[in-house]
Amino acid sequence: MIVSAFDLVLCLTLVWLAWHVLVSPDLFRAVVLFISFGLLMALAWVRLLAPDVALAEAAIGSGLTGALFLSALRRLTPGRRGERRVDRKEGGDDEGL
Amino acid sequence: MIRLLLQGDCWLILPVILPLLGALLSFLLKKQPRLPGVLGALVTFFASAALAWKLVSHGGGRYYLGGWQPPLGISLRADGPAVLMVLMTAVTGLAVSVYAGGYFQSRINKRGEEQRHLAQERSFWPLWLLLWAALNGMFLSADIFNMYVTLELVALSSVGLTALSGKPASQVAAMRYLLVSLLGSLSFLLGVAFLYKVHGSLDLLAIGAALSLAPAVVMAMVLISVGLMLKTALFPFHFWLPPAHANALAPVSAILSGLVINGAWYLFFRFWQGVLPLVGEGAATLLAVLGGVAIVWGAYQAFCQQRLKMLVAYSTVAQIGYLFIIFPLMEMGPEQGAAAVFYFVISHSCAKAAMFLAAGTLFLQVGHDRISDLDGVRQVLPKTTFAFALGGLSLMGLPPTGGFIAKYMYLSQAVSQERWWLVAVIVAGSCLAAVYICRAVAHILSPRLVAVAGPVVVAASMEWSALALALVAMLLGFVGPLVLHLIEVAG
Amino acid sequence: MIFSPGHVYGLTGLLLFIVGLAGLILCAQLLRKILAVNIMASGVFLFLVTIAHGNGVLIDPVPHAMVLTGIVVSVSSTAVALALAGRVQDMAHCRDLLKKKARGEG
Amino acid sequence: MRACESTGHRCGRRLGSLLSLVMLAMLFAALAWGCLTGGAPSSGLGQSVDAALHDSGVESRVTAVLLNYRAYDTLLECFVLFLGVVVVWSLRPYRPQHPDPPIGSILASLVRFLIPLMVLVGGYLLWAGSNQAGGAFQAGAILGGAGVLLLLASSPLLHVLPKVLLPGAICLGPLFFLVVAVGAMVLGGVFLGYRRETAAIVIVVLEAVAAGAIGLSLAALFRGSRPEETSSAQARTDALTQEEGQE
Repeated sequence: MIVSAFDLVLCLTLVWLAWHVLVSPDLFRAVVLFISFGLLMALAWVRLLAPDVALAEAAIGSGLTGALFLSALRRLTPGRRGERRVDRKEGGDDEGL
Repeated sequence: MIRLLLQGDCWLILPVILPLLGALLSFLLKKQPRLPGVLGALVTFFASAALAWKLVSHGGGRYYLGGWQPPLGISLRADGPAVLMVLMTAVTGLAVSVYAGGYFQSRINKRGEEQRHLAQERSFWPLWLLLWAALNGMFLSADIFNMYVTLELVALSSVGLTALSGKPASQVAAMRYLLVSLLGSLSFLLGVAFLYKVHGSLDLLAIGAALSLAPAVVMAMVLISVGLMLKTALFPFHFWLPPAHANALAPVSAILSGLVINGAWYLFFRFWQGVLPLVGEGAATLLAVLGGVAIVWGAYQAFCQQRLKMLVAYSTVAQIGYLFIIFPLMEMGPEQGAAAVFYFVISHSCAKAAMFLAAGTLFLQVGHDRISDLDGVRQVLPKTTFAFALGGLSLMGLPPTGGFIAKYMYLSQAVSQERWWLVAVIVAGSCLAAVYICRAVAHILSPRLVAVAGPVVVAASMEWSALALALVAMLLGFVGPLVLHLIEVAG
Repeated sequence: MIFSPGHVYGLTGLLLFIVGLAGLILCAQLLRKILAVNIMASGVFLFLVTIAHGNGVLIDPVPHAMVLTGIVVSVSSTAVALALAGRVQDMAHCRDLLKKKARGEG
Repeated sequence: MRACESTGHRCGRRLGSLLSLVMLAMLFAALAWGCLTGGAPSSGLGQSVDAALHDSGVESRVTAVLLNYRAYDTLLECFVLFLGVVVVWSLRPYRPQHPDPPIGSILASLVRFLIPLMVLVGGYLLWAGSNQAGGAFQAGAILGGAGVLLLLASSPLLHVLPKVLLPGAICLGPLFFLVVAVGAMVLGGVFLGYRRETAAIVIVVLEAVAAGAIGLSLAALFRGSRPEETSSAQARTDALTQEEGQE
């Protein structure tokens, strides 16, 4: 089996999406990009002949994790539903590593 | 059934499934979680003791889960070090469980917020028993992917336990702990993937037998080592430990410092045991240097702390160093090195858990843990202060404690191999430990009577369990041959 | 050496691991750190599945099972992380309110 | 002065991130070196899985690995999900959560249509798992998705279900798995060792229960806090106030 252009494009898109999940200023957009990242990941697994994993990824990795992130986003941003949170004064969050 | 229990190998699996069962029951009986919790702890203790007895009388063995031989199936392995860790977890865990019963009862009795303390206890028992099961599973496992699953179980339950106190500082610490743990687990898993790619097996013994220094194996070892060092909190990665351990509830602090740290280190040791003859001097020396820096830096930080629990937490950072300076010594004498380090691990586990339990009792009685304001507390809580001081003696490595035996073995190894810088580090670390422990003990035992002399609010079981654990740490100074005999049982 | 799809996807998995690691270290927001951990996990899983793919002749199901287990573990830890992040943020919010109240009264 | 400091700080920070990016690039190079060099990778366990497939009781290779050869991992993984629920329930919210605004009638009827479909798909995946792609995990995920939809639509169906049974239902999956494993040990002598004749039926039942447990746990994880406790969240804000006061 030889590398097809499709595989290359898919891999590049995956990396591009991952990068933009991390750098896009809008958190809501980041989460949406993450969900599409998960769906493309499922496609990659179909290409690698792993349909079981692809199904699980599409349902759990992308669907449920995405739903978790969206609901967390809504909970973390006080205010109206669907309001977008832009990366502004988030200095207080600098608690991680 | 009886025949099965007497003859079969099911002893190996019991320390894992009994706490799991206890966790489910204590989760279900939410009105009375303490009863199944303590009962589960007791049963697990006896199962672990039975496993140790079985090991000594019948020798080690492997247990093939589901009857599938590796590489297809998962196997458990019982040998000296693994069972010793299970036994250590059982002793410390039983004391902590008894303590926790009294601790939550005292808190529920003490203040008006019964609901909050009840809810804390309701979550504590399932989390703690799950953690116990995961630790036992980790010690006994011989399958590297299974180790990853148990690592995740340990990580999630310890994060849940850390966050249980509800104090703002503990929440932030738990978040950081979770992120570090996840990073460590993923690094470990990538290492597992590399090993599987090369060896086509997940059985640690099979991998260890066929190990080479191919590039993929080197990367796997680096990833696994870094992941486990993150979880063990070796020096450059220790930043998450003090806030997480110091701000948790008292029994949780004891569990985290006395048991969880040892779990990640144990896996590290198992992986390095196999590769050590291959990697040569450099890598082992690097580990020892990190360990040495941890000893000195942790002791210095402990000396600077104003709060008792922070002091004990930084002393854990320092003691972790001793777990890593053993690796260069193990090249010349693997058996003696392993004996020394495991002796150190068990005595540290008992002593440190006793100290954290005692510090928690003081906190609950006095309402704070500022060292300078703890003068004269020994009049109120004599048993607890004695337990704290006894644990301190073991950390310093003074005779007749278990810490003394361990450090003596370290030193005799280092001297016979003429590694003078290690001798210097060990001696310096012990002196520094003496300084920071004396600083705390001087206040606790001071004859002045400025501390609160209010009514004793802590349960008797809290005082006695801490004291019992400290006495075990001391007793380890007398039963050396017994423990060494257990360590030497082969798998 | 011939580049097979396995190599391409394997390298992509490793690259995703690194990108996620970079996000975990460099991003400030908690939510984004958790996203970064998920990306790292996806990278590791992709790498595992490429191992199973091997040369594309006989698929090895063991890594597939490992990835399935890993996906469930990672969704569990993501849920815990998000709940904890919510608590941390709520606390910061409450503290701000308290500070404001104290300032208003004092 | 402050401006100067902050510029210096920003420069330092940029330098730091640049440095870490360089380190990460080096790490990637090392990983790629480990991945690409080192000769032929091992052939893995594909052949031994196939050789033992007859004894495992199922036709699907992945299902055989998950629920027979490496069932211990799957057992522990059920406990990971259970543990996730315990931890999430132990983290009670400080602030009352905003109640979901009522959803439109179109969405409500869509949900009413989708739920049976998802349950059906879940059941199909479970059944298909014995010989093709699918199985307990996928079915559980679909069931979990159905639960999430119910929660999102704040469906009246949720109020019908007794909340007292929820902890029991969440325990059921891991407990059943444990009972099966121990039962196999008592009957046959080996933990998780289903005997050849019974393996097929045991695995089917295990899969069904595991799918239900996974679905329920995932929905509970999405729900967040313990159901009966969200109402008293306001009291907890006061508790926080007290805690802050003590420190």
